[in-house]
Amino acid sequence: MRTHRAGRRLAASLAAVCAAGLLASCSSDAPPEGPPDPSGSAPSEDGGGEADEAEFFEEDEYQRQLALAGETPEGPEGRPWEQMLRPEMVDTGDYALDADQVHLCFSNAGVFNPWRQVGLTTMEAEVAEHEEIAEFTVLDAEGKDDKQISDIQNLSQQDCDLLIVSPNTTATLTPAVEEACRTLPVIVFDRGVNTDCPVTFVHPVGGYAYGAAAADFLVENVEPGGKILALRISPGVDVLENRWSAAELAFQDSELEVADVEFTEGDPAVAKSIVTDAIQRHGSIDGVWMDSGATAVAAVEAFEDAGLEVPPISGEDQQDFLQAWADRDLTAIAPGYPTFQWRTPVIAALKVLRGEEVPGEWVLPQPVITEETRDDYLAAEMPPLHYGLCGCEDLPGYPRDWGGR
Amino acid sequence: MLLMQDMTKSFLGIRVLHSVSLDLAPGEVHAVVGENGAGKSTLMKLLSGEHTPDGGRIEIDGTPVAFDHPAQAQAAGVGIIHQELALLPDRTVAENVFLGREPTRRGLVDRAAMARRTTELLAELHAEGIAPDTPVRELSVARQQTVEVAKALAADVRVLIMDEPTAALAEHEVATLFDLVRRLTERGLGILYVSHRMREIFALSQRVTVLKDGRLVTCLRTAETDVDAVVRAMVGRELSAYYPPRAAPGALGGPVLTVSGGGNDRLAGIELTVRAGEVLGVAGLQGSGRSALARAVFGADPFTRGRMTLAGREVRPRRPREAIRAGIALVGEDRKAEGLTLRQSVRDNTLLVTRAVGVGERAGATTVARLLERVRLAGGGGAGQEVRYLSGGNQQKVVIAKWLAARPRVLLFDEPTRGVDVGAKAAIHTLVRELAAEGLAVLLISSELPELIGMSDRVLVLADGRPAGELPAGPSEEEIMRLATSGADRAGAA
Amino acid sequence: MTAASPSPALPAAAAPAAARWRRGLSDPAVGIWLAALGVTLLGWAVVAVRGGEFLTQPNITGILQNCVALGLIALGQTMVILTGSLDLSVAYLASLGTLVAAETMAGSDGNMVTAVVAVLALCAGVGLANGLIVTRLKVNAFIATLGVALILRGWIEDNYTGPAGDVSRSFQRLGYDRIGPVPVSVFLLVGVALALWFVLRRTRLGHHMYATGGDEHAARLSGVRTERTVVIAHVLCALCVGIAALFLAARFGAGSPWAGTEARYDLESIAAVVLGGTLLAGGRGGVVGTLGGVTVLAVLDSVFNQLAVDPFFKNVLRGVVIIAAVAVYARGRRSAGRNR
Amino acid sequence: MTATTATPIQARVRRGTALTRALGSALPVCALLLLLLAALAVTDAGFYEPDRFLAFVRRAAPLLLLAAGQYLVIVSGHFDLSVGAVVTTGVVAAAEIYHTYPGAHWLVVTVVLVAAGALVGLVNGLVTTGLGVPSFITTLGMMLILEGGVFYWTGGSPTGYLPDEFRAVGRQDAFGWLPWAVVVCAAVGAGVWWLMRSSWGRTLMATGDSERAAELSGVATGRVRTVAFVLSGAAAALAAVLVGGYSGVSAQAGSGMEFEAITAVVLGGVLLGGGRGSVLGAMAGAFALTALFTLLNLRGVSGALEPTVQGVIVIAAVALGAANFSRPRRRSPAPPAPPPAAPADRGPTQPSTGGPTP
Repeated sequence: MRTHRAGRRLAASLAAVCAAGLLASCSSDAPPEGPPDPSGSAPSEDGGGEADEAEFFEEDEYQRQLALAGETPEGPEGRPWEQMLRPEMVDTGDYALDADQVHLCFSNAGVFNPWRQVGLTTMEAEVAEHEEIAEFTVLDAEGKDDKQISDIQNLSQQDCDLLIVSPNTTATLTPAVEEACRTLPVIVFDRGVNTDCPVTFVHPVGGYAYGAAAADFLVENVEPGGKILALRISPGVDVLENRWSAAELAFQDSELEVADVEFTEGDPAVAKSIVTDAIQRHGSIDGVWMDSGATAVAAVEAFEDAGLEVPPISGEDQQDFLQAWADRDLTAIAPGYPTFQWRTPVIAALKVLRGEEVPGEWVLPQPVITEETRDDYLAAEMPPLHYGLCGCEDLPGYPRDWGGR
Repeated sequence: MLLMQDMTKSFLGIRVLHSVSLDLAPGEVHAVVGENGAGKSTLMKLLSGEHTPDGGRIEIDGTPVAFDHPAQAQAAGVGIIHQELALLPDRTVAENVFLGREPTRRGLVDRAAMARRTTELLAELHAEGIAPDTPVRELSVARQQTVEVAKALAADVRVLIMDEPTAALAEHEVATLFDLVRRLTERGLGILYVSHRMREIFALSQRVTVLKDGRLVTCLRTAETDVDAVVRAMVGRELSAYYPPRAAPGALGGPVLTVSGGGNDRLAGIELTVRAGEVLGVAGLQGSGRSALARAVFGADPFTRGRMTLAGREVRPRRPREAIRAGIALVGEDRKAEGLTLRQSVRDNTLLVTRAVGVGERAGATTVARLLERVRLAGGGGAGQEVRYLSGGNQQKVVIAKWLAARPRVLLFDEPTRGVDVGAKAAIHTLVRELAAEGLAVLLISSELPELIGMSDRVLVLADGRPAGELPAGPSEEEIMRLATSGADRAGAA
Repeated sequence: MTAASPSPALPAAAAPAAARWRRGLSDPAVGIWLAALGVTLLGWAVVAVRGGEFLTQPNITGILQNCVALGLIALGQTMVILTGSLDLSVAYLASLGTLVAAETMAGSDGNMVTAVVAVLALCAGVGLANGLIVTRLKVNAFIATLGVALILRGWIEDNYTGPAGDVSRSFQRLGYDRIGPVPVSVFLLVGVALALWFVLRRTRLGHHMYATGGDEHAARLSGVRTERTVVIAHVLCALCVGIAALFLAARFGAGSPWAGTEARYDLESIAAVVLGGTLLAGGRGGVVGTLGGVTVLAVLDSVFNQLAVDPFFKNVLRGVVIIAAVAVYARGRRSAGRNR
Repeated sequence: MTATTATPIQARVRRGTALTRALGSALPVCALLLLLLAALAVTDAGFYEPDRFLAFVRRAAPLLLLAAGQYLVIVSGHFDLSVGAVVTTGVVAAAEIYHTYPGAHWLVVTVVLVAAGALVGLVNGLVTTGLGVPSFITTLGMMLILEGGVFYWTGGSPTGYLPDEFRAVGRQDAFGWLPWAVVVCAAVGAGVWWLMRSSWGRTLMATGDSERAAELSGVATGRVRTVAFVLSGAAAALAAVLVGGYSGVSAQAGSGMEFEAITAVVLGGVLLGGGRGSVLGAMAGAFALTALFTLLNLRGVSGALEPTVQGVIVIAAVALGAANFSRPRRRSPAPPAPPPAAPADRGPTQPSTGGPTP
């Protein structure tokens, strides 16, 4: 009946398309031959896309990050998003544009969590700062690798002067980025890709430093022999794997015992349950390590509700945690994965298009919030899931655009 | 050519067949009768592969066979025409006829052959009107029945089971079916004919096997016995008076339900009056609008024209709720799909209307007990059991109880005794009379003329959705048929 | 009998043309393609008004490209839904597929065939499991496939920590080559669609799938091996997912543990199928409609991109579109099936 | 005849119906629950200290509420996939409200949320019953709309804190020992249990069993079902209050909960497709699910493998139920009920279509 005829039509048209296709020049958007360069500026947080957990630990990268964490960055004081660690400048003369108006394009992995929300808002504010940016096109991949690949292809074929990419996944976007590199300058930030074709790769020091900072703090502040509960978001996320592997190492050569490693799916309710169970099972928990702050407050409350002293705990730079920290004055630390890194790509982009040199790998400082520095980042007027390290206080629209009062 | 020996079958540990044996010769019509729950259908389902026997053996032409899926039975040449049509409304006639045995060429379905063969088969059944590529949903019931038959014939069967084949047919269609049966037997098919209707059995069969409570009672040569003997064997007692006495003409009250000029997309010019205490019979061929009339009065497919009064007040129910509020009740023709919620308890089914509409009896245990008493629901496992476990007769009684709970003024019965065994049938007939005697106005639709004639104080005959005439108490079948077929050629085409 | 409710005399011989015409109008497969066309024109108009250009080569390529993965999975989903079942495990299966493909290939063209076989075998296995749980264990399809999804998820999370494996270069061409504006992967999609369309139209299996979905009891009485049919449908579905996984792997150049889930292929595929006019109850619909549904979603997405619609707001619009479309079909079916 | 067929019927009653009436389709889940609770006792001796057990129940509370609501919808022959989104929306919206009206009284906010949830349910119900859209699709669309909508509204993440008095219901105890959450659950459970014995409940059940029969018995099936959706929405909103109370602001409070709720209900022996099952079973199912999570946790099963174990157990449990008790309507050939009842089990539609199709 209908399906039948429709089907016929379909078949016919297909045949036509095929014919046309054969006549048309056969082109490929595939990246150039030759295996991708795994080393080079293979980004610090890149898991190399290997299944084996051990693969997530690269000794020298680990050492490098620990070293970097201790160094003082070059660049303007108080503007960490313009600072850089161990920069190796590269010339960008061939990208120089003599137009005074530029069109920046940005392929975003998505805005599926508050961190990315804050980041995007910050980036858009930064763009608003520079009137020489005539147009700023953003395509949101909604967390779909496949869509982001299409987005990148799409953007690199439009009249963008430069493409900024925040990859959804490290390995899977490599081909698309390589392809884009052939047509226009590309800047990658946050997560990396397995190729050095982008002009620069912007990122903070990295996951090892993050994980280590939190772990070391616990090692110092928890009595030897104390039981540590490690709360992780979910398995299989390279960034987070790095944080944990560093922490694991730190705990191994300490007197501390890791009682449990649990996954919270980033859901406070789950986290709270897990902590409650852990307290009950082990009688006491002497320290809590977290690979991200999303559920920190829930963990704190778990101890409160159990009527216990909150042990030393590591969180992140989210306001609700900083708030809880201040109110209950906890023994805590908040290593950050700063959202101000969303400003840097825009700055870098303009440099590149002006032909000014930029570091081939732009390593940003990665502040760790401590007892002393906490109150600098604690802003009562900001929403609970706002990130203190947004470096956005000086930007137009603050605090409203970030949901603050 | 067919031999079934010592067939036994149990469900949930309850034995429903106790080593029943039966044989069938080529060209023979072998009737199988028995009350509901006697095991007829189960026996047939063992043969059609729908159920697998616990014991016993089946031979076809001397070779033992065992079926655990209908497909195997078909392969062995056993076809079945189901009581309930097993057709797919969204598929075409041809696709339905050849479902499960599509002709293939080089592994692919040969649509052309399918269409051709279907046309041939339908021609054999004198149903040239049906186009093979029509979706079945667009056919009338009678035509769907025909397709069902064609479907059974499509596989060249040697044993054909007909399970209540006339259940959905009107008298003249039954005639068509009969000469079909004869032509088939001439071809040497053996036919197992399951039915409640004595007339058909005596008209068609050479032998009749009587089952009772899952046991073989007797197997008689039809020529050498008579209806009473068979009924006696079935029921195990004489059923002297089939129909209770009618109301004395004086006993009738004033008009309760009147329809004048009633019509919708299936009915036109309906004129009728039912008085208190009266049973108005409605006759007509399948598709003549009998059920449509009931559904219209009940507001299921409401009248769009004309006016309707209930006890003098004008009413125009647009959905069943409103009809029920007005005091109208419909005991529908399809018990299982429209009358009952089968997974719910007898109690909940009995109280459904009261609870839903908030009329009539109070919802409560005593009410239920009284109502079940009233409809003589016997031998149940209490009001708590799910109705799907009841026999057809008891299910129908629950439906009636449900409506009595609403204390209606008008009771519409559509085929109240279809698929109900002789015993329950008598009980229902008595009940209908009693209700009328209590002053209810009753409208009784039935395709079984004896019942109609025996029960009605007047008979309204419909043809083509319009009144074809009205007959006083006790008309003859001929009178009714003459009126009913007045527009039959068109109705027949439907 | 449902059928027993009297229906007006409608001699099919009389005015069959009219009947066909009516059937034609009430067929969603036609409607959805018209809708696809409409959305495209609308998008073109809106974008044009805002001084942009919609039907550029990159856009067209993008739209077609975005059809492929969801399209393949939706095609598979069509098979099970037509048969009256459902598959919620497709998302995780797709993820696992990409991983297996990428790891088996390990970057060398030599392993390409092995990889393809491995993935398809894996998927066939999972499909078989789904089918058997549904038919043999009589677990409702919704729960059965949800359970299998959980099982797969656990397996993935336990064995993979991030992207893994390396897809050989020449295989990646499947994800990137195009003929004119048409990505080769689209031909893969259309190829699969044609194959399935053929199965449904011209094989007994196809007829039995419609029958089983339409009324399983009736189908069985007619001698259809309904359980077998359901199982095969599940296997076909899983195989489609396998092909989708291979495509995704080719596109990613590696396996990704969250390839399927982040894209919510489970629910989105069902949405696409239903958007394409296939009855969720089974027994009605087909691949043509599904392709239409997928196309509509892809075009809409592209339009949203062009207009820079807030990603959150996109979801709202999607939700509305899906509900509205199905409401329209339901209406059409009612008026079409009036005389039942 | 009646006398003659009486005997088999009664026999059948004793074997089949009497059993199913007593605990009914909920029997397998109760067994499973006992098993899990026993396992918990073995794993962790202290588990049954009152306060710990109550804490456990408090944790289960939200899912119990969702299950209760979902039960009403499922038993009427439909689905509600939007409850998870309602929970998320509820929590985020509450935060948003407190952001704009910091002083708002917790009761007011709670009432507002529940009303909003009911409204969502109302829309679900009207679209499903009025426009004939399969509830699977309606509520799936609603899920997209809510998730998209709330974050579009709040710009991606909650913008306010939840004050302690609002969180008390989910976090504090009554009389210092009895978690409020438990009280709420018990109340809702009892409420639904009572509802299902009311006229409305019986007609709802009848509607789920056979829409046509119910319609022709004067049941306003559309209205009855819509009410079920409304209650489900309200229950979900109430669950949001508990979740928000228990663990504070979160952008993904309810993610995945819709599937957990449906799983719980089916685990409880409620028949997808409607017409059979008890709310106690459904809530027991939810309880069993939570017990399972906790057990896996205490057992220290690798976090990654948890889903696998969960999947296996769910399938197994439901398969068991399908085998012994509530036989699914489709997938089953002619049922082993006697011939008279045979055609009854011709499942009209597949459960996941959300009830009968026009």
